[in-house]
Amino acid sequence: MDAGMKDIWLYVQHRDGAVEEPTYGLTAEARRLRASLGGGGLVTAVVLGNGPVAGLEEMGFHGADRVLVVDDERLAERCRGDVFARALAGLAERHGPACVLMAQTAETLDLGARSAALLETAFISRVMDLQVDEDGVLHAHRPVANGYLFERLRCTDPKAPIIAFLPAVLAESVPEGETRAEVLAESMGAVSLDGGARVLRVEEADPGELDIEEADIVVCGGRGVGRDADFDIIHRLARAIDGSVAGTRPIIDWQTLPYERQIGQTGKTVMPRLIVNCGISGANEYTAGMEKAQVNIAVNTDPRARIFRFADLGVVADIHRLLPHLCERLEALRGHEPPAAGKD
Amino acid sequence: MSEYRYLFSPLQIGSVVVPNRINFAAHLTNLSEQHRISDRHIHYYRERAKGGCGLITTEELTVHPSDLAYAGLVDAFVPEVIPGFQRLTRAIHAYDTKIFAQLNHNGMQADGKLSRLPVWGPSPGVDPLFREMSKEMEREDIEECCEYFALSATHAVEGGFDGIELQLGHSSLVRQFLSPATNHRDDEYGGTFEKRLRFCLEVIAAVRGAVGEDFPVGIRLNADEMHPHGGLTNVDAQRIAARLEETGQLDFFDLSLGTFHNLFLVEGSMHTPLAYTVPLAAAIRSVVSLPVYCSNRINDPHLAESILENGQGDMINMVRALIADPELPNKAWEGREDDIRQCIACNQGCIGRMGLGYTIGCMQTPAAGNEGRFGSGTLKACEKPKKVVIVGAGPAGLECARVAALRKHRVVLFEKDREVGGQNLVAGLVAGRQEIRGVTRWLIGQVEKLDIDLRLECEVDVDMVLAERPDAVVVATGSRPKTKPFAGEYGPPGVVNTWQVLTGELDTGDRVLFIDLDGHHQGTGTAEFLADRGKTVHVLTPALFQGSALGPLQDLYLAASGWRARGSPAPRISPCSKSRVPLSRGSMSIPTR
Amino acid sequence: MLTTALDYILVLAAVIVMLAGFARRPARVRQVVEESRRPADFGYFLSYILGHGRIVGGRPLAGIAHLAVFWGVGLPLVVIAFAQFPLVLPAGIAGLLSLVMDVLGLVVLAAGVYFLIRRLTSAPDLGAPRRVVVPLLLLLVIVLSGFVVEGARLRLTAAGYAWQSPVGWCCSSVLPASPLLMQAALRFHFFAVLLFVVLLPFTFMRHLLAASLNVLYRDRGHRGALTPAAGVVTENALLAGDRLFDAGQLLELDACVACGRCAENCPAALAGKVLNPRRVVQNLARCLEAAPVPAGGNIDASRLADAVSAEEMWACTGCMACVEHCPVLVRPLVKVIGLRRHEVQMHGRMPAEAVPMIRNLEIYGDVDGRGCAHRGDWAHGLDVPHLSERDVDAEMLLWVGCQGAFHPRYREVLRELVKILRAGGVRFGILGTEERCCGDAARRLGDENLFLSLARENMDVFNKYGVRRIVAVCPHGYNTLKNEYRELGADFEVWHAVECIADLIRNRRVTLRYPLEKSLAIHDPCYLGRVNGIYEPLRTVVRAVPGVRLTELPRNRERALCCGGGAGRMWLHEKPGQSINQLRAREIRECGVEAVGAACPFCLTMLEDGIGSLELESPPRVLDIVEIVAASMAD
Amino acid sequence: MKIVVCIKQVLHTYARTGMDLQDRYVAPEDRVRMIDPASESALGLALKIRELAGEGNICLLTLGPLTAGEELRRCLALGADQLYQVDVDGGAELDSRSKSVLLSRALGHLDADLIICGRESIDTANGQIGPRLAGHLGLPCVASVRDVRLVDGCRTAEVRAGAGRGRVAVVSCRLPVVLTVEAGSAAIEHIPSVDDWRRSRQVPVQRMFFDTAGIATGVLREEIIAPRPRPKIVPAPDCGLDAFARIDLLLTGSNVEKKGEMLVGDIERQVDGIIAFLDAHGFLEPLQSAAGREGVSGG
Repeated sequence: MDAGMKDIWLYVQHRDGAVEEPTYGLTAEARRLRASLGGGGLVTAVVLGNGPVAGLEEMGFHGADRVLVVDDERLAERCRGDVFARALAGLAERHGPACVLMAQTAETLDLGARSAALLETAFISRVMDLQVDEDGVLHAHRPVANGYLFERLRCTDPKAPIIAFLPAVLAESVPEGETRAEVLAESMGAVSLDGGARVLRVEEADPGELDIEEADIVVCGGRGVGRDADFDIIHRLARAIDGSVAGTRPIIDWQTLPYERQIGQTGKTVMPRLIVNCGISGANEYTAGMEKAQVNIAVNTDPRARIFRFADLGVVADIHRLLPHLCERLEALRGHEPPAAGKD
Repeated sequence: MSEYRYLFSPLQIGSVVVPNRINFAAHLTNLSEQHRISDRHIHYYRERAKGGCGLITTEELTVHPSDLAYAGLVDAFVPEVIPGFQRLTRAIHAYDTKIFAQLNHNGMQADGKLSRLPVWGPSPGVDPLFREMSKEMEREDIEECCEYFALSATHAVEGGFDGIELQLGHSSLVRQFLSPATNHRDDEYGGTFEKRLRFCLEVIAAVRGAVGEDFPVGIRLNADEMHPHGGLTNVDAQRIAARLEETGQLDFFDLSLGTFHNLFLVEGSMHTPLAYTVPLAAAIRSVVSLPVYCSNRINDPHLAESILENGQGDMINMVRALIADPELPNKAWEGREDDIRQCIACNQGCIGRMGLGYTIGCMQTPAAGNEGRFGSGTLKACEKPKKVVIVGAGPAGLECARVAALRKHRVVLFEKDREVGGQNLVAGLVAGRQEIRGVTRWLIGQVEKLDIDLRLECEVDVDMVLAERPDAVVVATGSRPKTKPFAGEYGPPGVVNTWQVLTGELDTGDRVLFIDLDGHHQGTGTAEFLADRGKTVHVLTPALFQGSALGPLQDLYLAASGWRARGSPAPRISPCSKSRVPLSRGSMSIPTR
Repeated sequence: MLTTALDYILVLAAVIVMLAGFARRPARVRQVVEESRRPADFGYFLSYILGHGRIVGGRPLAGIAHLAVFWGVGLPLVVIAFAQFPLVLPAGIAGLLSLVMDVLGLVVLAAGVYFLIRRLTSAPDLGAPRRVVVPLLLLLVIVLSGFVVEGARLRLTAAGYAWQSPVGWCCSSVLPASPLLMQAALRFHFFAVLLFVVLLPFTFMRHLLAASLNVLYRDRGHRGALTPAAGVVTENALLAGDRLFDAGQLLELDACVACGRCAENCPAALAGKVLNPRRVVQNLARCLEAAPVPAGGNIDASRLADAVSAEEMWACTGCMACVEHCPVLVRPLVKVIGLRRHEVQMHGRMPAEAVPMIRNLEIYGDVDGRGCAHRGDWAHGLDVPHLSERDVDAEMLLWVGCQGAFHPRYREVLRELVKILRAGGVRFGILGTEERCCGDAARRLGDENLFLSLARENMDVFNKYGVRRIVAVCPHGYNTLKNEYRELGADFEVWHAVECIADLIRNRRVTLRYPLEKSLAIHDPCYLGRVNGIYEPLRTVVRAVPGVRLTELPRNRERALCCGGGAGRMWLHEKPGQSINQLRAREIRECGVEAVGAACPFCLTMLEDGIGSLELESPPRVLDIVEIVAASMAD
Repeated sequence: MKIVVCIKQVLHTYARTGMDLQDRYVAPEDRVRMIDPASESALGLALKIRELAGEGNICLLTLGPLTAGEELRRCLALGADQLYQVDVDGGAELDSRSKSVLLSRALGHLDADLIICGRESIDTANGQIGPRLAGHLGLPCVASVRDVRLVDGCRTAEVRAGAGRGRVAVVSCRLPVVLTVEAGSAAIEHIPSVDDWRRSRQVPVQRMFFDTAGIATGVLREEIIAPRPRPKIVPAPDCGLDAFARIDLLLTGSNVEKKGEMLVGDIERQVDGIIAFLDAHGFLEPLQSAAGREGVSGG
């Protein structure tokens, strides 16, 4: 293989003109991989999209050698996996990288699989660890059986395999170098938009209506909140922080909320970034459904409630005294500009 | 138990399968008799096996007569120890628990006054704790030492142990050879990394040769010496671990941290965060594939589970956690986490007593060290239930109520305050010692589950007690702060005591002269508490240095690092007046408001 | 007294019309006798009819009134029938008979009025309550006209022995001495009787025959055992369930008199849910009337099923109160389960929230989907032998059940039970990973096939280890193993844990020493109490605990209110009306006890939840009787 | 209208016993053979579409031996009409690519209007069969489909598909098209009746055989391993620092504690605490930016 063949590509995810976090973590993996493949080649970041993306040169600080940018109005819609895949595949056909790394999200899962189909190469998703043995063969670890077991795969595909890492295993990258990356514009080639699927419109989710499994922020009320009118405070809080409303089994049984909003063993399992548990004691049946939430706030009158074991912030207070104040403050935050708590 | 996907999964260590991931790791107990395993040892370790831990690693068993760090050290190099070993291992094997022997030579971290032999070391040098110049080991000494390691290993095998752990940690000769801070040799045992490693490899080879292929052998590696003057670092430890794994002679890596330069890291106090060595263990685990043990202040099964889940370790060392509650593993398995008596790292019974040469104990668990008399199963319900009236629901009153109720007595517990906990609640207000409230938290949890008639806000008198027609009365009203520790005319608001400060009953001004007569938590903590609130605090103490009583508890360094109070020793405090404290050198005026 | 041939013809015609009305019913009876091979049980029948015990019990006033009508109509009928023949009685006896008949007439009058008022004021839930009024009014007319005839006769003949017929004598004093009146009254009386006879099969009075036959040919199987779905089981273990009810069950529909005792005791009806057992049976009966049974006995099942809404049939908690309290041995519960079976087997419809549970049973073999591999985990550290172990020394099998194996609270109970059994020297073993769900929930949710496949798996294991005795801790499993596995050829003894403990206490094999100073009430689990008649062992055991002050809840034993978790309700959502468990929780609170003892995992969960939702200052604790015993036992 | 549903049979490992190390933590009885939940959802969607279209033929397509035969029959009983099995030689190990090649060959014979498959299976969770099938067949592919509406005389589908973060993209595509469905998104609420079962027993398994010789397998499973989670990187002290700095780092750097801060005391202070906490974790920024936007549009 010549040096050019050993380029390690990483796919840059960006949103609203800024590079998203997991991308930086990929650079560390890419550098490690390049070293174990023999050190040649460039760590190349690939940016597909429409419109400028800030901070591409600074990718160099994290270890990328160059950045290929395809800026094309056909790439305006992020959900068009087919167009993106054809753009990426075309680019890969022209340059022939050693492999393409991605951080796994809903988007890249689609993109990776489609590009792999176009390139007729392997695609390995959910990778936790990637190693190269002395023969230059890639070995990947990934969870199987719903995360209960792990498998080690051997990738003998001669063509550039596409590897999607689980974002959780990507380390936070701290910028180290001083070298800026070289930014090269690339053309997209002849990819026609018609044929296949056409996105008619994208409906933004109303956070309150959002399915609790997908919501970023969930406000969950339990028996301690009360039924019917008492529960309105939870709706108000959810509106105030753009959260989705959920309940525990008593709330569902009282028909204060519909069944699809139940969290717990008999309901749904949620993994939001933030969950606010109000008036919930935290029985095992409930916590089984929410323990994967990233940040957990619990409000309960009983300081020894089990829910506090799961909480990053516990508040010992009466829901109906605390939440109205909190809602007022939050509503004030979005209504009037000087945010009182945001001054530092 | 379904909460724990990893903690209660078995771990294969060499040829042995350990049923779960909880290791009662090596630590001093001082329970030995004539350098042999005693009955108290057996009771002590059996209690933990009964409690459900998967693995027990014994306290260090010394491999050579030249090594006697403390009077209670157990020997492993004479064949007479084997029956004791066998009694111990048989007792443990009655449960589904494995037991490993830890073999060690303390090297220069030992006491020649006790052994009457020169203290061995890689190079001449002085340990900060023992302060005895060591003898540089000759080639013959090194060979003899390896032989003795092998000999002791055969004794351990014969004694019925399931595996052997070699101590390369905070206090060991092999670590002294590894560390450039203590090894200054220029022969083949010193200098470069490979040369420093040589003794270690020889010891491991000797032990492996003595026990055969299949017997589990591992080491307790120092994850980072944190030596102020260039000792082993975490990167060195990674290199050592990777190198030793290559030999194929080891089955696991146990880890320790720090040396006697920084004993507060070996036995972290309340001031240290939970599981503080975990990042170091994770770093080592990332370069080896053998099981890696994780240690230091892991006192909660959920915490242990998250460490395992995050892949930061394969085995969880719990020492103080299991001293405080031997049944922690079983309680966690059964989902009774509420019942777990968590270690609060007060270090008073387990470490403080060790330093003073006493047998092991625990502030929270009276049974620790005396399991034969007070261990699990010894508390029997009484034949005739009696009525017990307890006055005062502080820790003592609560514990008394708990035990009495467990013995099926009918208990009435009076407390004059609105909540139970007594002075323990005040103690928890002190800066950096919030965890001490764990004592009360656990007791309250237990007492609530029992059938105890708790009467709050009830200040009793004799008639009230008699009205209950008690069979026994326990007065557990606690102590009061001394009002006049030294002569003179003084008192509030100019002179206040720590209780008044902590509870917010009385306020101090911005400049505080703090007189600390005992150097324990309450004094130092209150000084910190005041300093935290932006006051200028000047501490006077009759001891040589501030916080003198915190020394044996390994709490001094960290407490001191947090101090924003200036201090000075005051050898003598003369009678005070309302506004002045006369000192041996000059006097100080008390600010009046 | 009949005089003309016309009268005889009229009587004959009336009887013929009556018989014709009943004509299709004997066909059903024949089917009952042939199909289910139920033998006639004359002894029970006689004691039932003459004693009226079952009718009086539970509602004494109405029962006595019924007794009065029964004798008040029956005896005169016999006397009048005999009076047609030239028999001569001694005057004294004849006089006495006349007196008795007169008094009985009065009594019937009173009872009839009572019934009429009752019927008119109750049963608003039935579509046409007036229908039942017709035969009652007719009865009153007959009695009244009888008195008029008697009075007119006495007035005419003036042979008034007042003491022989006091009512007639009273009547005679106000009536004119007119032979025409007497004749008219007599005719009226006669025609009323004929009309009554003709109407017998067409009004609820058919219960005279239907209920009698229902009692005569009662199902003598155990009440806790559901019969296998009507129809044949094919080799694929699939049911060709095109018949909803067997003939015996159709006969029950006829026998129902809509007295409403079932609804009075039905927890779902009490909690204001849509289910009302009386309405279910009455709707089915009406449906049956509208669609006569064809010769083969197979009626259009879907038509019957339409008579009851899905919401009604899924609201049943299977507590068996309706069966317990029915005076004529109708089993509304069996109807509801039959309807559920029809719904599930024929249409594949089941409440959506229960489907995951059924899937768990199908895939994993337990209701929680935890997997049979973990069935033995609860016993970790207890060294309970598995029957699969070699040289295991076990005299009985401890049946753990899904709740015992997986429910966090009930696992504790199981561990306590092990402690007690050990102390009592009982040698027992468990099946560990080889146990499956007993199938109670699946069967009572209507999934008969699933029940059969689970039960067969379990039976295979029982046979493999030659199980002779089982002690079960969950009453549902207990009932299913004891009563329903029979049909699969089970031949073992099944004990409930509480029976077992009661036995150990009686034989002084465990001693209870430590007092539990609590006032305690017992909540009788339906599947122990009503279904299997185990009331006393619970109380024996609790009384053996020193210090316990046993109080009875207002509804106890046969009348105990269900916790609301039976027959698969544990997995269904509570929709309209209030929660049954809160209803029961309120009763417990009003009873003012400190604790309530139950012996069923579902009761434990439901009551704890119910009491929790009342948010009391110091809520009564819900304890399992096993826990109470363990706490009081010496270690 | 012909709908092909790709059904995956899985050997699902549902739990770890933790008791049997030799068996890599998983005892044999810890596994069940079942239909992948995502495939079940795919079937659910197919049933829904057929109901909308009013008519249609649902074919199940599965690969490899019928390991979960009874469960496949259940799928038929739930409403599918045909069952096709792509038979492979027993020894051949397949990766996602070769599986999709085989399936696409089979689909070439089936002439489907709609191809529906699960998005990610519960066992291997590779998540690529759908897009790959679309690639091989030259069809459009829509992922995470929630709902489908047929327009234009059943020639075009208007598909509502998840587009991440709760957004829904409404995509219009001409048939044929490949749709992938996430587990649980189109639950089947009924269960098969006796008649359904009886009917399903009579459906023949139509076997299709393709030669695997020409199909390259690029990814091979080497082994299944016991859980040894990869170390989560927490900042370990940098060895370049002096000992005291390392100690300080160590004593502040450990972040494995899940013991949250507790707020007690008066309501105002608690509210302040919550707001500060939300702010520190970045939950307030979106609100403030929303406020900013509203401000602009309002002005």
